[in-house]
Amino acid sequence: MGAYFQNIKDGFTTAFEGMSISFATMFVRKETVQYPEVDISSNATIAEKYKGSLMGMPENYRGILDVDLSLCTACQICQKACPIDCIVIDNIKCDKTKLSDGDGSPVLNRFTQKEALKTRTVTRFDINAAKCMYCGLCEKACPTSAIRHTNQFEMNRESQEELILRFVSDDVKATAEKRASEIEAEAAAKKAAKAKKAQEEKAKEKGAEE
Amino acid sequence: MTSALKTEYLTINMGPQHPSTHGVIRFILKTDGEIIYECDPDVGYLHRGIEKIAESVTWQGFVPYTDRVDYVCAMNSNLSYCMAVEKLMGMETEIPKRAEYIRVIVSELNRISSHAVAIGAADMDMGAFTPFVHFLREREHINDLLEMACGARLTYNYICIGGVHNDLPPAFLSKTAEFLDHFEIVVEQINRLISYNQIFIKRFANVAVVPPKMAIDYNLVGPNLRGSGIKFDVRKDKPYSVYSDLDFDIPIGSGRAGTLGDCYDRYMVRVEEIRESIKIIRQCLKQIPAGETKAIVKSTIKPPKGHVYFRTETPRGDTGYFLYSDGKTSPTRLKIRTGSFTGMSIIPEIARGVFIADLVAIIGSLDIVAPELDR
Amino acid sequence: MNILQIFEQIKQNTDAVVSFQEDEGPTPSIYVRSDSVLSVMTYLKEEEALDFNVLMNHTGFHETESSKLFWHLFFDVSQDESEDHHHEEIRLFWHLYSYKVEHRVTIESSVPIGKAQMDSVVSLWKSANWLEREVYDLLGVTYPGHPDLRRIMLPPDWEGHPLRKDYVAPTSYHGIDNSPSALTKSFEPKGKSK
Amino acid sequence: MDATLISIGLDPLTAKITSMVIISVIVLLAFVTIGGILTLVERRISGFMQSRLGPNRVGPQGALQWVADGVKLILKEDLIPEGADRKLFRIAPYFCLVGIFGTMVVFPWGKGVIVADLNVGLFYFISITALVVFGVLMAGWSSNNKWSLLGGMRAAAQIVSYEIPVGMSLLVPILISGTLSMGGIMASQGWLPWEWMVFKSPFAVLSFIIFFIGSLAEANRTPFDLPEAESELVSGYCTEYSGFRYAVFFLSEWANLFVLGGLTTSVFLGGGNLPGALEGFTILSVLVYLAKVAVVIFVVIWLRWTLPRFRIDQLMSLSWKYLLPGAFIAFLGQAAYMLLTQHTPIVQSIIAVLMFLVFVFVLIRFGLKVRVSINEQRIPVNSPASNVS
Amino acid sequence: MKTLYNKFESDNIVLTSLDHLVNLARANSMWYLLFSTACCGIELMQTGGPRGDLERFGSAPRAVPRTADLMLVAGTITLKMAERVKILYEQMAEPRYVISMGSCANSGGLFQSAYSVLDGVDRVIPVDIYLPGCPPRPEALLSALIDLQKKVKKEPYFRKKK
Repeated sequence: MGAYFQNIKDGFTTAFEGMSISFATMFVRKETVQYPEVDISSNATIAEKYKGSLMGMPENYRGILDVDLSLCTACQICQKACPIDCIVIDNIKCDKTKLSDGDGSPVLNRFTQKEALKTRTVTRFDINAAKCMYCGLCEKACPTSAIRHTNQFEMNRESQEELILRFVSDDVKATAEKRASEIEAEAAAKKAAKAKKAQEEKAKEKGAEE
Repeated sequence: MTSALKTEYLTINMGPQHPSTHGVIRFILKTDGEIIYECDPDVGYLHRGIEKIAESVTWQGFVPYTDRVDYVCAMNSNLSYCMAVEKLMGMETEIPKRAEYIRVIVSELNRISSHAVAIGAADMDMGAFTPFVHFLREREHINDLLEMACGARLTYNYICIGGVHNDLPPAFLSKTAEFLDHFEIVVEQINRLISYNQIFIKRFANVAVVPPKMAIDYNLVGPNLRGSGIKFDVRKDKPYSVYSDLDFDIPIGSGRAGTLGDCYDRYMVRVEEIRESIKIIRQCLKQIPAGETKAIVKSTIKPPKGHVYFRTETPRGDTGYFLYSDGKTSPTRLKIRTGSFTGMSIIPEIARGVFIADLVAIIGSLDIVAPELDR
Repeated sequence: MNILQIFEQIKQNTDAVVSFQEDEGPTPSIYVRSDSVLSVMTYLKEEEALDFNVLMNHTGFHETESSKLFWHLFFDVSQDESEDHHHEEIRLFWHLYSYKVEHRVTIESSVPIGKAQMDSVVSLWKSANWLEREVYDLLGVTYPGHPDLRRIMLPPDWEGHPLRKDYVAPTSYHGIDNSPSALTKSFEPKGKSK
Repeated sequence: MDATLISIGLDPLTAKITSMVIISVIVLLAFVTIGGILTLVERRISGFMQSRLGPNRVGPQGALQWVADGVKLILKEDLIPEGADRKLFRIAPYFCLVGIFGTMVVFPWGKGVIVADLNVGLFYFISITALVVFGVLMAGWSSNNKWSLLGGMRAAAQIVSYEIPVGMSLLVPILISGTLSMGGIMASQGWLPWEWMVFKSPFAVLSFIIFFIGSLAEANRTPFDLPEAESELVSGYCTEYSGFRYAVFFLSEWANLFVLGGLTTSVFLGGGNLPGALEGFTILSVLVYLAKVAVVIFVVIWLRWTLPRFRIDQLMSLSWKYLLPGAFIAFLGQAAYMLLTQHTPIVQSIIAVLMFLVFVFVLIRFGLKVRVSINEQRIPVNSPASNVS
Repeated sequence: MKTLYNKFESDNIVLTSLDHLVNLARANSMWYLLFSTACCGIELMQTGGPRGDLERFGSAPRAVPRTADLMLVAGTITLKMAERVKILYEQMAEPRYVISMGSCANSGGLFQSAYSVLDGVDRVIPVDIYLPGCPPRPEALLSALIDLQKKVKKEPYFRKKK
């Protein structure tokens, strides 16, 4: 008989306890970040508005990828580092230039600390954002940190093709190819000139021997 | 009483899309009205062939896949894979001390958020939606902390072979300490709201009792095993990383509100493990040394020929990684033996003669996560 | 007790043909001939001093390198009808642990791919039930003693066993076309064969 | 109402009919809007209880959310599963609707504001809500879906087995007030809290508790919402319904909540009684009445978002082993109590005040518990001091 | 109200304003089907939680395809699950929408090369919005819901689809 009344007493006291907690939750500040109005990418606004209890997005958030082609030496290390082949890079020869970022100081290779040398230029740099898993391995492998994760996450599209990020526009590609063909022409001309000079010397030597 | 009336069993399809099967698991139930006569789980709806993919992916390229094997505690599965590879390469002693401590802090934080989801989902199946949302609110803080450390909320890819990718930001340690003080009180409050509630205890006690012998026979692991009273925890019995110089104790089931090994014991073991994890993190925050966070590892990792089977304690029991390497850049064979797989194999045995509502309680107490089951 | 003592014990008490493999990385394993696996396992479980009461893990994989094949060492290959790829094998591993004595052992065996059959250990450990169903599903090794051997991961009407090295993924299933789209093809690097 | 119409020059018969039509249209609209508003109120309160905001995008602070839900549900395609029993499938929701909207006849809106004050008001009330069982069973059986069949069975078992304790516990107020008509019961209570039926005697308190728990089960509210248990039976008897028919089930569930609140206040909490001086103002009495109904509805919603769900066998044992004996004790106790104290009204009022004080004591203890939990949740996380990053 | 759906030819002022009114109601009460297979399911629950509250937009979780009008495909769709996804989609009542959440639903994601994974859910059901991310942030899911609401508000309901 005791268990019968014990059941009733427990039932009421524990329910009473639970209800007091859910009633109390109504009077504590809500933790909802009203997304479209509140800009969550900046840590300051969130920290100030929610008195530090919530944090906005950190700087190293792994969002949509972005490539700074001025820093890219087309070394295709990121293409190899990506476990699921989301990145495709085509590159052609171009004239040797030393990389320098905005304020002129030379860009160093992060791992070997030597100056980054650009010998090839990129004609196609596509990232398949529909397949990418945002793991950050490409960003960690890139020697000149040309490829980075931004804080950007709003990129809803209506079809899968639109989710492909293409970083090399057609006219840039055209000028690059034109430049490449010029370089080949010069190289061919130089080689021909060298070959002709070598022939002349051989002819001179043969002449000298007779 | 043998009734002359010929009755037939109702075969119900607790289908792949069901609010209380966590993820996509299907149960083909033969029920007599409400009581289940026979339950046959049909798994594989989330079988993504990770082990076949592993054969064509490099050793360090596989780390993001381990996040998706158990996405509720991605950090712990990262840790167990990376330590298995380090054991295979024989470089366990070269990992810097600071990296070991960061690994423990981050995976214990992830254990708290994984147990929070496990407990919350068990409450939600019993019909109490509010505790689950309270746990989600607290989990949001942990997501903030881990996002601050490695930049992602759920699939971290933070622990790599040889240590961790980057060091913890300076504010991380003080914010974690602050969070733990707050979380310790709020967890007690949520427990008062639901775990000690009489209706909840009546729904969980004396349901699906797993005696210790059956638990060992079915190789239950983690909280499911400890719920049946067996005091075995890989962190304590086979200490790896820095767990040997941390002191914490192992909560085991003791038949609080019913017999030993019932659903309520498994549930309460998880509740107490959260308190243990808080204790562990606090010690780590005090003892963390300065220094490097990554051992010098060549860019292309080629472990020596051989095989290894290494276990670490993830929230769902000891996840074991079997790696067979032929000295090439990608593993020849990689097998992940997880806690949910064995937890699920016991359900046909304990779900006989139980109500449908109790099957939901069993799934909640065994803390089954679909991708860990199907890989 | 460590694995060498266990190996000695097995050698004395059972007439199974066993050999000790220790050149393969950190964890040495005991190779057991495929037809005496059940006797070794029952010995390991029943023996008081060893008392391996839990089967942690059971896996296998398709071995093609001829240097690693062991099956033909114990059975003379000639009397077998000469299948073309019988020189390939499926190597099987069992990892046992004991909660009381707190020691573990790795047992290894292998079966030819043509006649992939291994006797089941479900009678000793119930956890082997699903582990063996998974090895059957993904590798095609049949277990005669198993209570209900059917596919666990893949749908029942799936052909082929994916974890075999010579497996080709189907391009459609029940009318749902799953062949790689032009978009995926454009992202495949030239050198890498998929 | 019909007096004014006669004055406009209609003959008495048509005046009677038109007045009935006008009144019924007004009350029907009132029920539908209140049913709709309650869906929004429930979502907002459940949001606040889970420390998040409920719907606040449609209209000011989400006021028109229920209009959006209603319009959308009406415009959805209503499918009938091909294996279903078509006629039963179509009729089922309307049985539920009739079962609940039928109570409007005797539903008091304040002192004297009632459609028809039948002298068997309470008896009619209890019997018409039994129609809901038919609707639920029909829906469960006819939609040819195993889940809804189980949901239907559970609902039938639950509502039938809770009808008896609810009926028995209502005998105590009938004993005290001596009449069955809603107006009469309301008249027998005063406007002061200790004059309410609830605090009349300890047995009245017991019968109120049993009545409240029983009517929760009848309205399928947590912790008794087994028929449409989301996590077990997918969504119980209304699994196969979509579009307008689902809106009817949806509406009847929340209107049932309003009816439950109304019945509790008028029978137990002295709905609509005003102090002597303000007797005349009917609008004020309606407001007081609706305020009490709002409090009761808040408690019901609050219970839903705190307590887990019963299992079907615990549900049955609760009704037969706990509520029914309790109802018998309350009934016999109240009869004996009235026999003993019929000549000494002073003792009766002392006991009533005593009961009220017990209630106030419980309320104060509750307030302390709430204060403790508020302080617990308020401890700041990552206080600005540690925000150096 | 299947009879009135996409039935009228003309674009007069009455129909367009009626369409706008009805679409406003439909957009603001988008009930989503509880259909989470993998990691994106956890982010879906997190969005339903307090911080990025999905309920603010009037969308409540529904366990049954019948009463749901938005299918949020959150997680990897394996070939074994693909038929069920098609059946679930057909069970939903008519004006229904699909948001493909996460890389696995968009294109098979990191499991595209697996033998048992469907390369994108658009091979089985028509998809309205592709949401990149693995898993996408709760706020990204909210931005997808807002885009879907904009799309629904521009749709003809009574007028015939062009």
